[in-house]
Amino acid sequence: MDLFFEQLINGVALGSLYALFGLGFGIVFATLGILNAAQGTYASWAAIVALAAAEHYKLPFIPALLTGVVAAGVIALLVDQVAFQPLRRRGKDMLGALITSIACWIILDSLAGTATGHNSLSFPRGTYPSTMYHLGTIPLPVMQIITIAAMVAVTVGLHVLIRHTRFGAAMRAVGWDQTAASLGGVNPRYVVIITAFIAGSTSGLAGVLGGITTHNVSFMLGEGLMLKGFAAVVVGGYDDVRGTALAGVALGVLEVMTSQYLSSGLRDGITYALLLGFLLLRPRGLFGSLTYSRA
Amino acid sequence: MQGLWDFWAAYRSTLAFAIVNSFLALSTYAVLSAGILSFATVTYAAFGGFLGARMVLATGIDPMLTLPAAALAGAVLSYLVALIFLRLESHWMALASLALILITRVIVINIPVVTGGVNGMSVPLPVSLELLAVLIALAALVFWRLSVSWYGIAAQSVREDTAVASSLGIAPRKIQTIAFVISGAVGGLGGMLLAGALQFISPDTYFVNIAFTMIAGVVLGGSYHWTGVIIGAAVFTALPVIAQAIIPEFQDVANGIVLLLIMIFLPRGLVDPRAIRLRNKFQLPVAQAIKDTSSTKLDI
Amino acid sequence: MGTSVRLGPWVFATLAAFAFQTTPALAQGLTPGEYKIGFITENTGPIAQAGQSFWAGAQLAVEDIKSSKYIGASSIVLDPKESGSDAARSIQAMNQFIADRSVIATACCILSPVAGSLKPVVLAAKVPLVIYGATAAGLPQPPWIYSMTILPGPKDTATALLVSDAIKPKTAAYILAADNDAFKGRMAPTQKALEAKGIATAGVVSVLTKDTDFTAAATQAMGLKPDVVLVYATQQAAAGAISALRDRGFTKTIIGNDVLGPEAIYKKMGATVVGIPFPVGFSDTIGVSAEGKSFVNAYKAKFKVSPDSYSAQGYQMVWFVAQGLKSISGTPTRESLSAALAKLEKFDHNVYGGEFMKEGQAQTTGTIVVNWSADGKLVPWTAPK
Amino acid sequence: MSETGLPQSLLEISAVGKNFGGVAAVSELSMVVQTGSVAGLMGPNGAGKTTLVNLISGLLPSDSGTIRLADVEIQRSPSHVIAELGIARTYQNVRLFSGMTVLEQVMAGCYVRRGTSLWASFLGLPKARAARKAVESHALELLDRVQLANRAHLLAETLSYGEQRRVEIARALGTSPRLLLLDEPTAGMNAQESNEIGKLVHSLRDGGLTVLIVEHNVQLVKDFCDHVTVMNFGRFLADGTPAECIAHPDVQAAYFGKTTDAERIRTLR
Repeated sequence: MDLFFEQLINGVALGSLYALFGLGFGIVFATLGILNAAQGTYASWAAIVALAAAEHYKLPFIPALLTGVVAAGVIALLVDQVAFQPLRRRGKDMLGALITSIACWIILDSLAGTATGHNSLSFPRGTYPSTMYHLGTIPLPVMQIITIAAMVAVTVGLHVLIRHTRFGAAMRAVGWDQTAASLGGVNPRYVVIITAFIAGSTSGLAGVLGGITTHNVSFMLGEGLMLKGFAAVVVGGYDDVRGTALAGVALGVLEVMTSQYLSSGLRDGITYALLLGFLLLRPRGLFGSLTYSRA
Repeated sequence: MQGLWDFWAAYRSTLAFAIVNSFLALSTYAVLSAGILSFATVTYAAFGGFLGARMVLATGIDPMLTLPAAALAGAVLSYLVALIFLRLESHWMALASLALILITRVIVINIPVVTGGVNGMSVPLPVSLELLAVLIALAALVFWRLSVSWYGIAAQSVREDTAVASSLGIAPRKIQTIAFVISGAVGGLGGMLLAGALQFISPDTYFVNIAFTMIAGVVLGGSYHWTGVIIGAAVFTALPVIAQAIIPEFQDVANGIVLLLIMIFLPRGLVDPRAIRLRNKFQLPVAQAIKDTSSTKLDI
Repeated sequence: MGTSVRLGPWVFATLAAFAFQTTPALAQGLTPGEYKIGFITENTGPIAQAGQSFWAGAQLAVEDIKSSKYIGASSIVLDPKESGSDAARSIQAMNQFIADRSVIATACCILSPVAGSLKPVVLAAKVPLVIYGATAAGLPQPPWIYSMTILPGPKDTATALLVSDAIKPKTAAYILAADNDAFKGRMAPTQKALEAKGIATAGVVSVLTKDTDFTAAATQAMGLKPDVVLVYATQQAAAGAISALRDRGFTKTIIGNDVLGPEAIYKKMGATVVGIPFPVGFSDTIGVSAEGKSFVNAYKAKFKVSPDSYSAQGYQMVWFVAQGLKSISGTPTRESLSAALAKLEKFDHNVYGGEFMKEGQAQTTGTIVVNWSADGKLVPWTAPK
Repeated sequence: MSETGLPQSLLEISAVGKNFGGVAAVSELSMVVQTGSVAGLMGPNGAGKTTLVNLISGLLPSDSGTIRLADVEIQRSPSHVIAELGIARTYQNVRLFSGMTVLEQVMAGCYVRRGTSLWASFLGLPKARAARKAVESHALELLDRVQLANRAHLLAETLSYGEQRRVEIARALGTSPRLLLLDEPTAGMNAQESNEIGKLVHSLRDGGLTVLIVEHNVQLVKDFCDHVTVMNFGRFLADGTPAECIAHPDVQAAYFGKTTDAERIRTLR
């Protein structure tokens, strides 16, 4: 039975990465109304910058991690102002923003490839905590604990921010209708910038932690997280952070259990079938709220 | 002459891929012109491509017959997709079609008897440039006929304002289902032609990368007129080749930057009928203009 | 200067006669000139790192051939076109080479599906193609298509047998990249060979080449309680799986494959890869022939990093074409070069030692089983005490 | 049954209700529109007039009650079926198709009466071409009725506000309806333009069309409506001839507030 619990923990840790990434992706979709194809590159770049900070500048774990996360936030900010702001002035059009996000995805992806010399680097041994705790007979690497803790902290933080603060109210207002929000005294430009930064750094955090635990700092890291994070957002309901977090963790556990007890060939198939099922039967996801639209 | 012939021989395959991409872009445009953003064309293409290739390998029939078969297969599949997906709101439709692509790849990997599974399969369908030219001309004729016929007016109405179109007696679900079937047929055929051009297809041939290429091509060319779509697809196919000639190591970055600039400065794409008509408004013949202003007395 | 005018026609006649009289003497050798190989590079994209090694080896070979005057005053020049391991772009590049009259031969492909796509194009256009990296069986088709890739299959089985003779495991588990046909093909014979020696298969854990997390797969493999784990996956998946196994405290023997060869792997995995045996077609330090040593030194001088089996394959590919050109008299054409290449059996210049050509596929004898040492060197593998 | 053989009342609405969340936009409303008449629907802002029009035209499903067009129940039918049965409408704020010329807008209206199958039209069969020509000339006639024939080939969105309203009416007439719903057709128009809309409505009525106008413009209602119904807070308030309704005390109170409130304000000062 130990094997089951071991895999359960692996699933929760993996799911925490998907959840963390999904939170960033979900905020952009809920508040800014943009299906951002470039979100994956924020994670890859966060890992690359964190690695550079750890390796060249010999920063210890936490400062290197924060450098990567802040870098991802800044990149998200730049992409928002360069690729989305010009379109935003012409009215909310998801198709246009989707295409410019594809353009940024192509640019940032190939730059990430050049930055890592097209191979998959990994964090040198000493730069991250690697003690192995034991829960009874079950090995529990500290990085898994950190990942799960980070996910829970970010989820709670975002939930409080969005639901219980003035800035959160402003974010939701901008999400509903930018012009109406600005009439209500909200400065949409300021809200958009901060939201883009938060979304970028959240996905960036998933990137750095993912880069460390999977020994894979490359442009492929972002793409992997992107597809699974997208599924977490849809299944969990994009306008409720708790939904995305729970759905992300559930997807991680489902994935690990499927490859353990069924076959890993079907693993991705089940995740995407679940995604399609939710889209058809319950588009607003597990926790999303019904949106009223008057004729 | 020799140089010209070499240049032509060198870039024939680029032209062939431009035409193939135009089919996939037209398939995306078919549903977009009825107000639906859907990436499902990739699934029709995969279905058409693998089915057609396997038919030739298994039954040895004349490869030319696989083209209508692939189009038919695409159309049938898209009809089923329409039945399920048309209940969805617009941006959920886009997300569902993205999920459909991901699932398609998993299915393709797990049925090796049909698709050759992980190893992929060779495609014995020779696709000559002449055949492609004839087929794209045919497709252009079809889309021209569609745009000038009653279907064209109905589709544009549904796209611009579904509620108003419905209040004029235009059944949105019926029009959009027709749009799906057209998209499926063109997508299936496009998938088969892509297989023919590549001579070898694997699970990664029909995946997210061509979905984004198609959408970018459609929007780049202009998603409001079918000619724009073909031009957009051609430009988007030629971009990497041109970029490769200029700055080989940064060609991907160049592609991205060009796409970004076009989207920002030409949001409605290269071919925008509305802009053309707006310009026409100011070239009213002088006589007509005078007549207009003088005859505004209202006789009931 | 009046006199030269009168002499003009007479002088011209003798000069022409003299010139004509000497050319036949040179006729039996290769007409001097630059002979262009169209080289489809894969320096970007998912397997760019291996692609760059092939490309570096090929560039070095061009320099060595020129400096050693192997084909007289002639020289080979490489015309690169990037494909990023994408079939559509490779086909476009190949068509551009075919249209270029000065291209005498072409080189391509690390991924088998891309090679599959190019085969019909090359056969229809009748231009020689030398594959430098794709490992799928059935690709070579003389006189037009040859493969210089060192087939890893037989080497994997030999390594598995050699290691299991030393450590005598009872059960073996396999970690396999389920979405990669080459590795599925390579695992089957090894599994059969080990089962024939009584080593039961505890289980096969499938991973995907695009995966990023391998903790679950490692836990699953360790759950099978195997005495030895064999890893059959692409470079990144293999590195990920092995790191995950070591991170979770699996101390028994892991057997890898040639993907662990490049130095970048040691830089990336560090201690987790030390001691893991794997076969290598070419090693820059162990059992190296004289020609091999000069190749290694020239490579290190030019690229500041030691060569791996991929760079050696890129290097040998260009020498193979050069040897074909050397055996032609007069100006070579695509047809004459392909015929010449078909007749080649033994290699004049060979950095592996003992390489020979059979039906268009390069074969190497002997298997070198090595592992990374603690100080980052490739050393011959010895059974742990 | 009137002597013309048409049912006396074309549209019967009985006990219709619609609420959004807790708000009852329309509740228990009943009214009748006589065939061949010009009926008015009045009421202060937020009285539920536009919601009622949306319920009749099928844009919104009603929660309760029945709506009958010439004895056919339509409250559950989708709006494109209702349009085919003969109800056409305009919108409170003009909703023309962007990127289409004036003529194309009206052609879209004529879609439901195009007289050929989509397939025949696609193939361009002679029968289809002839039918298309007929519809085009019919559309130009409609544009002529709203004095916009000379604007046929211009982008509709470049026209003036008043002209755009008239295009919308022409488009609605394209469906050759039996009942035309006009949602505040003269909003934002001056007296002279409103008067022309009134005359247009009368000429349509003389052509046999029944019209229901939702309107604030009391002058227009007085001059051109045969019968008026007044709503307030989603409920029926009063009905009768325009003069009766305008004089009705409840209607006065609904629009101008109760006299008692008026006095109370005076005392506050």
